[in-house]
Formats: sequence, C-alpha cells, structure tokens
Amino acid sequence: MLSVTGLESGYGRARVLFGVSLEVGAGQLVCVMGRNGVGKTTLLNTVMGVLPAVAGTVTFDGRDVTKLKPHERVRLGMGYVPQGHRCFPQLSVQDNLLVTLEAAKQPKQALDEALDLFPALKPLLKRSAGHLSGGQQQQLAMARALVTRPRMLVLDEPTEGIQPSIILEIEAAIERLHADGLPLLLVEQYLDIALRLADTFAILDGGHVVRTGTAQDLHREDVRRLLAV
Amino acid sequence: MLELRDVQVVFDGFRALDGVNLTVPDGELRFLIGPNGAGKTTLIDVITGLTRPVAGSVRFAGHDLVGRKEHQIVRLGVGRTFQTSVVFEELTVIENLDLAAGFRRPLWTLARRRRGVSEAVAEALARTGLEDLAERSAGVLSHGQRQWLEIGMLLAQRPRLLLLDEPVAGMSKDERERTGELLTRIADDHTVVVVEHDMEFLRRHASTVTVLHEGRVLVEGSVDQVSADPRVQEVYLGRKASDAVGHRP
Amino acid sequence: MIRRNLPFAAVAVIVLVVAPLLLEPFRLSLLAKYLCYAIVALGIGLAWGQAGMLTLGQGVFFGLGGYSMAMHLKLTEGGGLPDFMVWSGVEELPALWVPFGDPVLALATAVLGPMLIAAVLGTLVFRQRVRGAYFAILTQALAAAMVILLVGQQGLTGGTNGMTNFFDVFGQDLADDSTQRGLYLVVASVLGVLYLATRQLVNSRYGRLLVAIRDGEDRVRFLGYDPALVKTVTFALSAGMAGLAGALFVPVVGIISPALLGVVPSLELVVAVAVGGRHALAGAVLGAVVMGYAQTAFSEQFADGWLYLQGALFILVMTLAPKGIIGVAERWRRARTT
Amino acid sequence: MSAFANQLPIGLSIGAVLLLIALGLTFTFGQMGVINMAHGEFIMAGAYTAFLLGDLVPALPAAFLVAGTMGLILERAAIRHFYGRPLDTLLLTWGVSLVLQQLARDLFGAPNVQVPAPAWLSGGVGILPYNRLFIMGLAVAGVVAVWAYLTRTRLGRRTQAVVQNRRLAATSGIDTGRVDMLTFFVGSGLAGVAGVALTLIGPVGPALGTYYIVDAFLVVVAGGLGQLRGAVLAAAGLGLLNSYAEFWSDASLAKVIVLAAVIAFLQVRPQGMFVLRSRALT
Amino acid sequence: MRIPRPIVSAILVLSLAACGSDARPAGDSGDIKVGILHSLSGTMAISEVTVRDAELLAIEEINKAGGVLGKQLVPVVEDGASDWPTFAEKATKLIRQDKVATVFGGWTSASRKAMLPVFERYKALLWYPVQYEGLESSPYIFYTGATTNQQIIPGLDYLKEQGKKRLFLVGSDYVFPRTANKIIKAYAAANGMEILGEEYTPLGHTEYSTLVNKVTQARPDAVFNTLNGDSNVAFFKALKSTGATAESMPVLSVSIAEEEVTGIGVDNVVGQPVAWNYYQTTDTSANKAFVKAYKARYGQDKVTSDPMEAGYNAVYLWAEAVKKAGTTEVEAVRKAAGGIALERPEGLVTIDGESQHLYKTARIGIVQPDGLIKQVWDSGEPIKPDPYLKGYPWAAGLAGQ
Repeated sequence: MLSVTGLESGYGRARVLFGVSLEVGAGQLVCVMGRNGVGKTTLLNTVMGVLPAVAGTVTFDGRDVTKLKPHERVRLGMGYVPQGHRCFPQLSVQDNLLVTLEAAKQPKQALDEALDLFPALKPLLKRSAGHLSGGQQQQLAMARALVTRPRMLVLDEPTEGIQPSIILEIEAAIERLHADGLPLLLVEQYLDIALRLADTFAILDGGHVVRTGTAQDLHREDVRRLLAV
Repeated sequence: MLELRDVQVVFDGFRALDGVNLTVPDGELRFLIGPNGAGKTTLIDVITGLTRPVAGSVRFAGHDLVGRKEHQIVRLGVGRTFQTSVVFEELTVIENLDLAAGFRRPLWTLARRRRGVSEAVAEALARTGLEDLAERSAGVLSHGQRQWLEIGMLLAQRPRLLLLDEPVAGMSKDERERTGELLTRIADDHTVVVVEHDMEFLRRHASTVTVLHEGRVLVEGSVDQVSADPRVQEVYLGRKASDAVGHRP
Repeated sequence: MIRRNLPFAAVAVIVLVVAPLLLEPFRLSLLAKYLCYAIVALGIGLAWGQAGMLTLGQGVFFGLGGYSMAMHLKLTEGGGLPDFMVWSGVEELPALWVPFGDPVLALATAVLGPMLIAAVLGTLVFRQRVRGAYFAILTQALAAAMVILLVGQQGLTGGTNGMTNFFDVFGQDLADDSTQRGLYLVVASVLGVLYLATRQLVNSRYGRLLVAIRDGEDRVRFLGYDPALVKTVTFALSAGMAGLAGALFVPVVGIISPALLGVVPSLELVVAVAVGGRHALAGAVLGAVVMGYAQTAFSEQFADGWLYLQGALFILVMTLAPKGIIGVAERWRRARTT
Repeated sequence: MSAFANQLPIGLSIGAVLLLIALGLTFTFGQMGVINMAHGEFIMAGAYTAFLLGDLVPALPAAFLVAGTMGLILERAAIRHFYGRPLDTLLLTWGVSLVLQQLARDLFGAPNVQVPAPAWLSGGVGILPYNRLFIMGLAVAGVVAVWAYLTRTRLGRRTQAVVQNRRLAATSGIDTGRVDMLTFFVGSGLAGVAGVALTLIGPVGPALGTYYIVDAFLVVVAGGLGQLRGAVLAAAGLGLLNSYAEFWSDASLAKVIVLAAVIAFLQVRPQGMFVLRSRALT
Repeated sequence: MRIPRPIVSAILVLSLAACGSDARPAGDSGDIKVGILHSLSGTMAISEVTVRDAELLAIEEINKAGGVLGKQLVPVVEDGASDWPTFAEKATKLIRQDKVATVFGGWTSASRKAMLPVFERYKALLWYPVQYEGLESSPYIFYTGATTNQQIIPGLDYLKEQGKKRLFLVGSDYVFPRTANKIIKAYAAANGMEILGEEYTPLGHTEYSTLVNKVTQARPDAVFNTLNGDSNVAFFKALKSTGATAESMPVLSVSIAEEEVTGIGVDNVVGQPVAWNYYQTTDTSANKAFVKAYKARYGQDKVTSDPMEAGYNAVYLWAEAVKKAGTTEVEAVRKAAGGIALERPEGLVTIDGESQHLYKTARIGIVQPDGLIKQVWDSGEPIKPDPYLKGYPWAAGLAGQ
C-alpha cells in the first residue's frame, strides 16, 4: 500500500533522515519505533509531504506521491494523525470534524462512522476543541483523520501524554481499524502497545532503519536496548 | 548554585511544569531527559526568563531569576542555546563570537571597529575547533558547525551556567562524538545542564541525570541508577511495560 | 584602506567639485535638495536596512528639524513678528518661539529634538516588543498625527502653508547664487561626513549587533544585550539625521510645510532607499538622489506618469531586485569578474 | 437630546465606519498577516463601482466582487510570494496602491464624483440621519456575515482551520493555497463594501482610500490581530473617543488624541485587546 | 563598503544629465514665452486644470488675434502637483531656465505664499487668479481674483440684509478660512451680529457628524462656510440629512463655484447662497462670448466659474499691459498695468496700480437645480480692492495695518 524508498529529509541544513526504506502492505500495521529524536516524526512528516523529501520516493497505492502537497495526499486516501493531539482549538469538535470531512469531499455519514469508533466524542460535539482534555483531543484527532475515509492511516504517537484509561480506548480503536483491514503506519514509543498491535516493526536510530522484524522480535534484548534508557 | 523550588508553569490550563524541584550544584554536568512533552524545554525557558512561572522560585548564585528580563539573566552568567540553532548568518564566525563576548562592554565602545580577536573569542574558537572557519560567514556553515558555533558563542559569553537544548540533534555520528568531547571539556570549568535524547551520548558523557515526566521530576541519579529505575522504564517503554515484558535490562 | 576609500573619494570629488562647476545654480540647488533627502535616506538605511526597523515616520523628524530652522530664519529677518503670525492674528511672539532666535539653540533643537522624541517613542514601543509591522504602522500614524497637529496650530506653525519667504541664512543673502552654492557645499559635506560616520558605525561591533538584532532579536537577548536599548539608540540616531536634513533643507528649498513630512513623503523616502538598496548605506544615498532626480525629470516631462512609474518601479524592485540598484550592480559585477 | 448625549450615537456611527473599513483587514491582516496598503484602493474601487452603477443596493454585491477580484489578482500575482515578509508586502502593496490611484485618475478623471443617495435614505431619527443608520446597520450586518461566514460555512471553517494551524489544515486535506486566495478575496471584497458605504458620507475620488487606511490599521492593531470582537470593540472605542474628543476640542486635535490613545493602549496591551494565546512561544 | 564602479558612473551620468537638461534651446526671438503653473496632479488638480484651460484659451485667442507686440505667445506649462515646494521649484525653473515673460498660476494660498519669495527674489511677475484672504500685496504679483472686501464682506452684507444675525463659522483648517473668519468676527462685532461657533476640520476631512451636531445645537440663522474641496460634499450631506434646508438655515459658501456643484451633488446644495464675482450666467456680452468659446474648445458639458474667468482675464490684462508698455520687461509692465480697464465677462474690471488688485463687482448667487448659479444680489458697481481693509474702521487692528 505504502512504499518508502531511500527517503532523506531534514530541517534546513540539519539532515534527519538518511535513506529510510519502509513498506506497509495491505491490511498491515507497521510500527515505527525508536527513542526521542531519532527521526520518527520527521519520517511521518516527509511521508505526508509536510516536509519535502530531499531524496527518495514515497509511493502510495502504486502512485508516486513524493511531489504531491499534503492535502493532495490526504485526498488520495492517506489519513494522518499528527503528534501531540493536534486540533483546531477554536473550532468546536463538530466543526473540527466537518472542516476535515468537507476538505476531503466525503459525505456526512463519514462523520457518524468516525463517531461510532469514538462514542466518547458524541456528547462533546458543541464544545470548543481547545477545551478538551488531552485524551479527548487525541480521540478527536483520530476521528478527524477517519472522516476523510482514508485507505491508510498514519499515526504519530497516538498515546503520548494521554491518561491510561483513554490509552486503552485508543488502542482498542486502532485494533478495530486494523481488524477491519485498514493499513496503518504507527509511530509508537511504548513497547507494550507496539507488542500488542504491530504486525511488523522498524526501529529508527540516528535517521536510519536499524532493525526490522515481526512483533515477536521485539522481545529480543538487542531490540529493546535500542528503545530504552 | 542553580536551585528551582516548586516551579509551576501553566499554558492555557495545561500544566507544563507541575512543581519541579531541581538543584544543580557548581561544576556539574547534568543531563535532563524525559519523554516528549515532559517539560524539559519549558524548564530551560523558565530559568532563562523566556517563560514566567505561575508559582515557585528560581535562584541562581544567590539571585532570584523570576521576573528578570532575558538579557539581565544572561548578565548574571546564565547562557543557553536553542533546539534549532540561531546563529547570525550574515556575520562571520568570528563576528558572531565577538558579539557574544561583547555584552559586558558599554554601548558606546561598540562604535569602534573590532580589531584583532579578544581572549574570550580566541578561546571559544580554539575550544570549538572553528579556527579555520573564523572568517567565513555563518551562513555557509554545516549544521554541526553551526551548533558548535552556538556553543562557542555561549563560551565567549563566559557564563557560569550553560543550558544546552538538544545540542547533538541532527548531527552525524562523528559530530556527536566531537560535541561530546567538547561538552566534557567545558564541564571541567562550567556548570552545564544538557537536554538530550540521544542515549548513547548520554551513557558516554553524563554523570548525573534528571528524568522529567509530565512536568515533574521523576528520578534523579547516575546513568546506571536511572536506567535501572522501573519508573523510568515505565515512562519510556509504556505504563505496563514491566507486566507486559516481565524483564528488565 | 586607500583602495576602499577610492570610490568614495571619486564621488566626493564629483559632488563637491565637478557638480558646482558644471551645474547652473537652479539645478545645483535641486541637487542640494536631493542630497538633503539622501541624509534622511542614510538614517533610514541605518534603521531599516541595518537594524530592520521599518520607520514610516521619518518625515516627522525631518519636519521637526525643518521647522526649527525655519523658526530661526523667520526670527532673524529684521525684527517684527513672522509674516504668517501677522495674518494669523498673533500679536506677540509665542514663548515657544523665543529660544529659536539663537542659532545654536535652533540647530541643537533641530537635531536633538527629533532624537529625544525618537528616544521616548522607541523606549515606549521597543520595551513592549512592538516591532515589525506594528512599529511601521505606529510610525505612519505618527506622521499623520504630526501633520494634523502642525496644520491645526496656524498661529504657531504657519498651518498648511508652512513657513516660507526667508531672506537670509546666518547673514548670507538667500537670493544670492553664491549663498546657494555655499549651501550646496555644506549639504554635500554634511552628507559626506555623516556617510563616513555611519559607515564606520555599521562596520563596528555596534553594526554587527544591529544586523544580529535585525536577523534574530530574541537570540540577541540571550547574548546578554538589551535589544530595546540598542534599537532605541539607533532609531534616535536616524531621527537625528532626519532632523539635520530638515534643517539644511529649509534654506536650500526656501520652504517647510506639513505636506513635506506627512505619510506620503515619509513613505517615498523609504521607497527611495529600497530602490537604491536597503542593505547598503550607499544604496540608500543613491536611491534618494535617483528618485529625487527622477521625480523632477518626470514631472517636467509627463507629470501624470510619475505615480505609475513610482509604483511600478517599486513593485518591480520588491519582486525582482529586493536588494535594489546596488544589489543588481553587485550581481552584475560579480558575474563579470567570475 | 443634549448635544453631549448626541455624541454617543455619533461616536457609534463613526465607529461603524471604522469597523466597516477595518472588517476586511481582519481577514487580510488579521488572519493572514499581510499588510495590504492597497486595501484603501480596494475601498476606492468599491466606491467607484457604486458610482458606475449609480445605485446603492446593487452596488453592494457588485463592489464586493470587483474589489474581491482585485484582491484575488493581487494575492495570486504578488503577495503569495511574500508570505512571512510583512514589511516587504507593506511596501509592495504601497506601490500597487500608487498605480491603482493613478489608474482611477485616468479612468474616472481627477475630479471627485458623487453617488446620489437613494431617496429612502433621506431624513433621519434624532441626530442620526438614515444614511448613518444604514452604515451602522451595514456594519452590524457585516460583522454578523463575517461571523457567520467563519463559523457557519464550509469555506469559513476552512479559513479558521488554516489560521489556527496551517500545517494541520494541510494534513487534513485542506488546500491552504486556495484558502489563502479565498481569504484575500473576502477581505478585499469587504473593503469594496465599505467603499460603497463611504459614498453615503463623502465624495468619491482617486485618493479616497488614503484618508482611511491609517485609521483602519489602527483599529485592527488596537483590537488584536484577527479578532472580530476586538475589531468591533476597538472601532466602537475609537469612534466614541473621536466623537467626544472632537466635541470638546476640534477635529484636528481629536485625531491626534485618538492616535495618542492607541499608542498608550499598546503600552498596556502590546498585542491589542484580544490575543490568541498559544503554547508556541519561540 | 565598496561603491561598485557602475554606481560611480551612474552618478556621473546623472549629474551630466542634470546639466544637460538646462541646454534647452530658447524660444525663437519671434515668440514670447509665458509660464502656466497649476496643479495638474494631486488633490488640487480638480480645480486648477480648469483654470489652466481657461488661460490657454485666452492665449489661443490672443495669438489668433495677432499676438502681443506682433509676437505669438508660447505657453510653457508646468505641474505644481498640489505641493507647495513644487510650486516654488517650478516657478524658479520657469523664471531662470525657460526665462518666461510672466507666469499665470497658483490656486491655494499656500502655493502663492510659496511662490512669492521666488518672484520677489528674481523680480519676475506672477498673475494669481483666485479669490484669497487678503493681507498681502507683493509688487511682483497681480491678483485677479477677489480680495476679502470684494467677496467676504459683501457676503456678510447680504446676510445682514436678509436679517441673519446669528452665524456659525465652518472652515477647513488653513489660512484662508482662518483669516476670513477673523474678518467675519470683527464685522459681526461691529454690526451687531453674533458668532455662535467657529470650527475647523483638516483638509480632506469627511467625518462631519460631530460638527453638524455642534452646528444644529447652536441653532444659527446662517452658516458661513469656508470649507475646501472634498469636505464640502461630506459636510452638506451630513447637514442635509439632519433636515436643515436652505430656507431654515442657509449656508453661504465662498469656495463653491459651478465646477464644484456637480461634485458635491446639486441636490445637496440647491438653494444655497454663494459669493463670487462671476457666474456662468452673468449677463454680459463678453461673458456670452467667453462661455461659447470655452464650451466650443473644451466641450459643451463644461461649465465656467469665477477662478476660470479670473485666470482668463489675467492673460488679457497682462497682454494689455504689455501692449501699453511696448515691452514684456517686468518693471515696465508693472508700471503700465495700473489703471488698465477692460470689459470682461464679469463686467468692467480695472487694475488698481497701487495694490495690483482689481476693482471687481461682488455678486451673491443661489445654486439652481440645473447646477448653475443664479445671481440674486450684486454690489452695483466695482468695489475698490482693499486687501488690508484699511477703509473699514472695524477692521482696524486685524493685522498688518
């Protein structure tokens, strides 16, 4: 579904990614892992076109999207949940969903579908998104990605800074999406979650993919050393 | 020397720092780590006057820092770098350093042209190894060289306390190594606080590590102590890491 | 050193020796007028080009200098009330005017007055970190307010008419061509001296600090400097230059009026600096002279086209050659030498 | 009513004029950070549209389209290359404003023209003539329309999304370039509407915009960037201040007082009345 | 910082170009060059272009009739750009570079004040065609418009005759309204009239609600209006919308002529009185010919107004003086000019050699629905110009006496 080859990018003169290659097959959940600052978010931002790729290609569903703008990628079916439970703080929850849905030219039912996955949002529709708790904002962020009816979802640390009870809900949602066959590219710092969710993983270090493997491999000591202190 | 007591910072209802206590004694090289959003950069912002805490005190060498302007805090001997390096591209390396060394000069003496290289600048050049690039404009430097220049500018200020925010981010392996050596040497005669994620770097260079999590100090200790602490494992690997894995490195 | 000063010396010879010999008095005094504008432009070049403060209110300072000088000239023309006070019904000299009878005080006010006002304004706004566009808008509003204030106080300032009809300056008959030539030489020398002094300043540590503040004010704070103070001082210097230019302008042109210091003239000078090249002091000076000359030439040939030309020139410079004439010339020179 | 009390509605009506001319700026300056000095000339374009049509009511939408289209062209042709360089846009658009003024002079002649007010606007209530009430009504309608546009329409939501988080908007599938274009269209169009309203109180001439541009920016600066309620309050405040200052002194001094008040106010609140607070500090 | 070589050469070229433009060939010896200096751009262009047209028309007519002293007149037109220093600069250019025999020009007092020292310095001649505030008499300026005792005082006489005793003064903030109002106040004091208020607004001001509030609250019998240009539109619109009419509260204006009426909108000023020396409808044979010639030359929809006629007259009066002097030499022309009397569109005008102003007939007119102005009152005979109001005891101490 998504194929990344030899991707290089960075900020200004600072190069962060040095030739990253990665595959997300149909219905697969790939978890990108690594410590802070190894380039996980940069990778996702480059995949989504927020950062320009200095070298390498991003292919989605057989189409080279490397030169496309972010909104064009979204319209092709790449849903994105960026890091840090981002939302439009002064829009209501409903407007947050609507504005995304409309931009992606999806029918209103998409909204209901997304809310089915996150029923906790239903009573909050009129609230200003900025006034939600971090966990609620994260659910909103995922719901916003879903109303575009993506054919693949890219998630950046969806559980970061979220209270445990909601982490479970988010995990459950991801599992359900995965079970429904949606391909997912997930950046996750927490090993336990990755262990439970991922089909395969890739570990980044210093802007390179240093390990790949199945979820089972994550139990290995050398893999864990790359993630913890 | 640097002492933070019960520092709280709130942004729009979000508690970025929630009662941080931190003491950094003279001459220490302290590493500050923690997952994203733990409040590391906010902590540095509070010390340097960029962010005002809603409660708590920040004292440095007998001075209360809260409420002072940024440049006044610098004049007390506190220097910092930023995550993204901001050197002045139109100035040469030496001019950047000279500027940093110059804040103690009275304003009117600045009207003179710079002649020669002052001791502080020469020292900063030598320490950062940028001598060969001294006359080049900072705009042409590589990312790593810019970071060194930034550290050099800090040295030229002759501060007593250096606060470095992710100094090796975006650097190559060789550059990291050089930066590490540089830091160790600087730490010989300065107090240094470094925010850094790079664990390899941390293991090699850190003596004391403070782990921040969700706006609080979680643990403080040596690298080994900290890596062995289950709470640290938990915040890095996930809350139920110990249950799920049942094994600690 | 000699090599570096050669171009300056060449220009100085042309301006100080060749021009007075070749130009007839009328044209020479026009050139003197452009050089007055060039002094203001030099200040704008310092404040905007070097330190990044876009000041759209230099006319205010120019006007303060001009009015100070005009008041002095009005008081020295053989006793009696200035003519406009007579027809405004003012019966005795307002107290505000009295000090301007003294030439030293008048000149000092012309330069120090603007510096003081700039210092106060600068302290107020820069401390609050009002900058960039906000600063530009505020200074522009200041220019607008200044004009209204001057116009409204007819008995004190001559109102819309401003002040004109001066007879002599420091004992020299203004109608005399030799006085005009002398004034020209004074203006040109002042410009030369100020140019050298400003260049020295720009090349000094202070100049480096200005560039640093322009490109990263917040970073400069963490180098231990107070940008507000540095900016205030710089703004005051540029205001002082504008004030001095205004004081020189009055005897050269023979009139000062609110129309010379409002929003539009202030902006026009900024345009001139941009056209010449804002990053180089020489660009600022060159721009003022070129635009001044172009305005005269155009208004003699096709008056209506002037606004088109000015506007179009500006759009083109901003989009195609943001570094102005100097930038283009440098690129051209570099292309030839490499 | 006493003359003093009369100044209250007068102040509000001055505020309404200020608000109308500043409303468009809350889009272009407030939402997009573009200092468009040609905004005044878009006002002028709106006024000339009313002159050409000779009738107020059809002129309102027409002026919106004319001025909006001019803004659109300006944004596409020039301004979009200047995002993030507010000072350069200021100077660039000033060049544009000079050209537009001269163009108006060549097209319509240097003499002022005037648009006859419709008969149903003659007369008034108390001190406030109908044309003033109409302008106040228009300002209220303008605020409501802008508010409704921003919060109730798809395009408005998109505009808000882009302003609040440009990058997030892009990764939500919003074409931010098109939103910029549209925002500029609406902001400039509102200038056109203000221009039509101004024909009710004064003449139409090539320099029309220059009389209002400084005031308009002051309203936005005092109100806080991109803040609709800030603009409303600032306009009303400045209008009242102007009206009472002029009542007690004269028109010239009133203008100076208003300016001094704005500078003083910015000492207290450098970012205007309302500020978007955010975590992004550096 | 090095100045690049191209810059140096650019400056060189510029300086040379600046002197080059001086080398314009002087006119043929068979021609007489005359300067015309009005604002052709900027805010004043609206008014001044029509005066230029009238002056050019006069030159054409004189040339057609054989010229002056057998020579054709060649106009050199310059643009004052509504900017006073530019007027001074262009006047200098006309005198020193083009060496014109005389200059016709100016409109605002400010432009005249700016030009005055130039003409006095070079002993050249300016013909100034617009009514003004008086208190001036330069040996090198001829004033062909009205001074205060030929416009403002007759206007006050008219109001007094109409029984309007309580006045409100409204003006733009510049020298003419301020001086005029001083005279009005002195006149009022001497004639038992009451001044209820005096208000000034900046030039170009368009926000008149507060001022109109002050006016209506004061309930004057009449308003004396010295507002300039654009402001009149806003003022009359604001005034009209309060329900004030020309009957209940007339507004006597001294700066609104036929040309301005269309700009203000006839419906806003219809029925209001104005004070001038000439209207398009003024019933003289010379005027019929002037209006016909003007319309034929510039278009049937054009109107003629007082300043245009004064500019048109200025050319004829100068030509007459040159004929009388037999030379265009300035001092001779000045000497010859005194006492010249011509039948002009406004009737008989005579140059007062002492003050260099004209004897003119004052006329009050009412704005008609067709935009023209109908005379309702005149002073009967030409009034002797008295720029310092020496002949009016109540004006003693007003200034300059």
